[in-house]
Amino acid sequence: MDNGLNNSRLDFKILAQNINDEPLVYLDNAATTQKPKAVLQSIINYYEHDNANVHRGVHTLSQRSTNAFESARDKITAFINAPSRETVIYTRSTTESLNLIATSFGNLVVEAGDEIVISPMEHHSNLVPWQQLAAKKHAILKYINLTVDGELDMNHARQQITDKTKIVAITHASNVLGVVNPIQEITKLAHQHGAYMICDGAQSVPHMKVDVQLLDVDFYAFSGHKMLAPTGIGVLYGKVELLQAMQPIQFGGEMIDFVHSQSASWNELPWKFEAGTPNISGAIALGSAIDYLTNLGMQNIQNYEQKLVNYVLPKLLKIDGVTIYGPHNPTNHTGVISFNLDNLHPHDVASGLDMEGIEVRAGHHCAQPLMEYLNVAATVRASFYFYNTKADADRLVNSIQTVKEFFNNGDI
Amino acid sequence: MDNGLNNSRLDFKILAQNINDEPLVYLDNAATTQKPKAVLQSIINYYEHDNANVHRGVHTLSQRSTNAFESARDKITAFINAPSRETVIYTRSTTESLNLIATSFGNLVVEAGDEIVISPMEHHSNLVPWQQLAAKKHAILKYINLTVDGELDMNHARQQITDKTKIVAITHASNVLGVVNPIQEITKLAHQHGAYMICDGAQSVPHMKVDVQLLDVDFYAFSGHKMLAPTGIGVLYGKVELLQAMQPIQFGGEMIDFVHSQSASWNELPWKFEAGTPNISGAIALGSAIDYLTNLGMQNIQNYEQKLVNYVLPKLLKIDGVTIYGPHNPTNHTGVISFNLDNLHPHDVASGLDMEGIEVRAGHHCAQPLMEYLNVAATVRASFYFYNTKADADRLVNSIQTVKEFFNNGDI
Amino acid sequence: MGISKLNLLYKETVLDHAQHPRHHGKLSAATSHLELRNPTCGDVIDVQAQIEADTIVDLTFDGIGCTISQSSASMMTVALIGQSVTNARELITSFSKLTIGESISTQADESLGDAAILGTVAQFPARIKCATLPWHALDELLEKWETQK
Amino acid sequence: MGISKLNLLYKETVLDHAQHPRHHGKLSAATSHLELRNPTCGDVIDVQAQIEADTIVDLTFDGIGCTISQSSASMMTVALIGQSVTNARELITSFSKLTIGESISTQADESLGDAAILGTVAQFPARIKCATLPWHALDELLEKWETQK
Ligand SMILES: Cc1ncc(COP(=O)(O)O)c(C=O)c1O
Ligand SMILES: Cc1ncc(COP(=O)(O)O)c(C=O)c1O
Repeated sequence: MDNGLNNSRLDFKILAQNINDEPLVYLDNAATTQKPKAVLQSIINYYEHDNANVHRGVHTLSQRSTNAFESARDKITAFINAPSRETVIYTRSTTESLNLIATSFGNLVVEAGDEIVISPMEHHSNLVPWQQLAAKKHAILKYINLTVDGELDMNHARQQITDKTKIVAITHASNVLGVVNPIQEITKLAHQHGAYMICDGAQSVPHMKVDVQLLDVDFYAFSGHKMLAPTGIGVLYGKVELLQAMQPIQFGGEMIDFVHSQSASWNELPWKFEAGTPNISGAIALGSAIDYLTNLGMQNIQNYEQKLVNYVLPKLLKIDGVTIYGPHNPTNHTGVISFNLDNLHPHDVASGLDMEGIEVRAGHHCAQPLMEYLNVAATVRASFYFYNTKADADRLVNSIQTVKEFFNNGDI
Repeated sequence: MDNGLNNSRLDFKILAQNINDEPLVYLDNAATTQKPKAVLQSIINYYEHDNANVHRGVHTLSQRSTNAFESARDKITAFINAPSRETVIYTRSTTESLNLIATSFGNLVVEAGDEIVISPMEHHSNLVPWQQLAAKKHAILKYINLTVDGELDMNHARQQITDKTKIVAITHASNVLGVVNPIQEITKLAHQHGAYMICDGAQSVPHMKVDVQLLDVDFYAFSGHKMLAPTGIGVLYGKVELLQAMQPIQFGGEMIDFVHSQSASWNELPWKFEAGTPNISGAIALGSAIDYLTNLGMQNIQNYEQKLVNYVLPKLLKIDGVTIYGPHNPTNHTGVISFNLDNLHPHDVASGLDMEGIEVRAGHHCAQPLMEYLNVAATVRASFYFYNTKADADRLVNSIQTVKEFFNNGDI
Repeated sequence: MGISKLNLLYKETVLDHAQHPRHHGKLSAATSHLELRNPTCGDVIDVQAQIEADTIVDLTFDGIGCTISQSSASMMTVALIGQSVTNARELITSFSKLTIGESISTQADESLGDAAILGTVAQFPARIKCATLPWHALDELLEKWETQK
Repeated sequence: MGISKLNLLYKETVLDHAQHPRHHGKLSAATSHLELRNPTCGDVIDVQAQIEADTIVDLTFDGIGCTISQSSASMMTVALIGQSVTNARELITSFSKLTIGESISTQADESLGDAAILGTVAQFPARIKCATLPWHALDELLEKWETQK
């Protein structure tokens, strides 16, 4: 495991640098991942050989560019096992995908008095859009409780999801607690009550095999930048009949069928929702990221990360003064581990770790209601990916000890 | 002029290739421009040294990344002479910028019976959002006529813009006709009637010095990909008091001040409108594109393109069977030239030119109402940038002759 | 190579159909019609069909388009008039295959007649949509007809 | 280098203010107060001031934050109690300059007292916001006070 899964670490040039004179250990993968050479090369190749606007010309470059852009869509379709390419819509990010659903679909189906059910572990991007929708429609926003371990309380879910529920929106994997939610089960529950199921896949698609048809979710959202691709490209998957019923919310180039001076009609799916010049190189690079991940194998990635968690979580739990949020059992725990150290503020801890070359995140992780729920102001978060190693885990554990000592065991 | 302005052509590796066995002449710059080595290198540098999510961590990479992302905003601020960085908002594209104004600002100020004034030369992205807004608000969408030359008829503008007008939305430079509109004058007119002025800068910012304070526009929108930067990054400039009054339309990470379980408050400008992980590398690359353009000098670019147009437009006008749309006088004509050849369909012409290695666009250029207005189904469009040369212009002129002959002088 | 490569696409038969389109115009006895646009370029095709006893008795087209789409439409009318709806839809599929360079049965090739010549469009990927637009329009028309009958 | 570099930031005086914050808590005689948040991390600072005859007669702070922001707040109260509003705003500007590595007048440096020590935060760019948060809060408070008086 010295160089990550299949020696993949060597594909990430950024990792071979010193930070504050110490070798970098990058453990902020839940915020964004690093990019392998092959993905960066796909961007350069595109701009050095094929760059042109898509869907817009009969010339050779434009054709090449359109082919590359659309075949990346085919790769995504296969990667999440979507039933057809028209169900895969390019967006900027998970956040934009979820906002598109809340605005367009929410507008279509939610009425006064309806209930929208989420959980306290949602990222702001899968929370504030529903708050806003609820406020606008005079609908009710309800939360499913968590168990003491930080898992979704399925008994409470069965109480909260009722025939009044119109939308259930739950994250597939938490960006704070390291838990994976039983989406298939929740979807069944939602559908039994005639509700639609929306799933935030930002923390799952990069780390496990996701099959949107198996999950049977109505919508699924994720971001390229958390799975080796550049920033600025994301995906919205939706069931075709729902996407067809929805109105676009941005208007302009690409998404048009015909425009008269006082009226217009829309293009077919998926382009109906892709107004303006899209992030062409981002989409192509996402395709190349998917090639890279597929080559490693999503099951292998999941197994490898499980091994890392099995190794590091018990070690962290043993450090006196460390509090771990979320399940303490490493099994089925993703590579996202949130903790606090003594009475230290997470900023102080993260600055200490940064001096040791270890990049972790400190803060509320865009999950303030979860912080309130856990009754903390903020946490430190270390998040692993397949290019991290046992040595990285050791460095983290040892540096936490160093930080602890620096701050006099938290008695600063 | 053999290698473009200041030998810049050599910075664009993509231009040194054959298309259909002929040396490439890229004349589809109005659709998207090529990217110089320095811009591509800025993307790779970022991902090989500094990549991390912005505004989110106390660690070194996150700090570097945030600095790079925000100092690109400072470069944009200076480039368009915006009064402060908080007035410069990152979007995906011109299209997204215009939709953001139409949705958020439009919602705020437009009421039933109000008038929105645009022109027939608007791109769909500065047309359909206003149609939709007008339909939703029961407002009236009015058009300012064009002169026979394809210029905005300022006499008619003075009739159409009245005290009932709430919004005037006009493109700075046409993506079909090669005209530049007198934005300062129209803005004054709009303001005299208490209307807000919105300007589409997609075809101007890349080609001339733009000063948003001098123009006194209320909003200004443009795209990175038409000015050497990658796809997926655009800009919205707005007057600060208007941006402050507007509500965000996407919700999630970054744009949050505080989130409680049932309510939330927003971050300050400019972040209030930047929900979710932004296109970090795109923004940084746009900063690098601005460095490149500034180094060449916007006035030099404009002068150089003017020289190219002075050279090529009269030659095109001399070809028997060529119809040029827009002004025939090369002075003040941008590098965008639209034409048709005999009775040939633009597709047939563009395919012919493509066989000769010349990449032009054929179609409605996302301006169907303008096509209706001109009474054509579509046109061929050649659009120049500072890396094009007189030799490129000659190749275009000669190849049009070749195409004409191939199709038996249009008698196919 | 240059423009001479275009001879592969703009063959004499193709030009002939573009210059002298067969079955062009309105069909007064039409039992159904369908308009389809190419949103990229704004081209429009309007296909009108007279279907009786599961057979395409007559077929015309109308609209604005380039040489390839107009010629393809003309060839389509010639190939498909007199065919059963089922056969016609199979031939449409065969034609689509040809345009992306896939091979089809000799029988289908024969039934397509002149239209089979447009198979060379496979070498001009940017123009495939031009060639297939009228066929897509007719296919949608026939699909609707099938579900409504 | 490792963690020892942190000694530059977490100096004894800084830690002392964090451990024993001066003027911490509510101010019953407050004439105005202002709450400011760091949206990145959720830290909150609540600054309360008693202003009389253009002078900051008393000043306290409250809230949740890291060592640096808490210590900085404590130092700020010590430095600014007794200052005129105008002077206080100037000192706030001086403090901001210090945190980005710019030099300030000796006089300002002296008036800032312990707070001037936090100038080393300039070497820890990610923590500048922590150091300046309380000062920004007070500045906003004073600005509001000025426009309302
Ligand atoms: C005048 C004009 N406005 C708007 C746009 C839309 O730009 P984008 O596709 O980058 O959103 C374009 C380019 O296509 C344009 O030329
Ligand atoms: C669970 C979860 N949902 C949504 C998001 C938002 O993703 P993005 O910022 O790419 O829109 C994130 C990442 O920040 C996340 O972890």
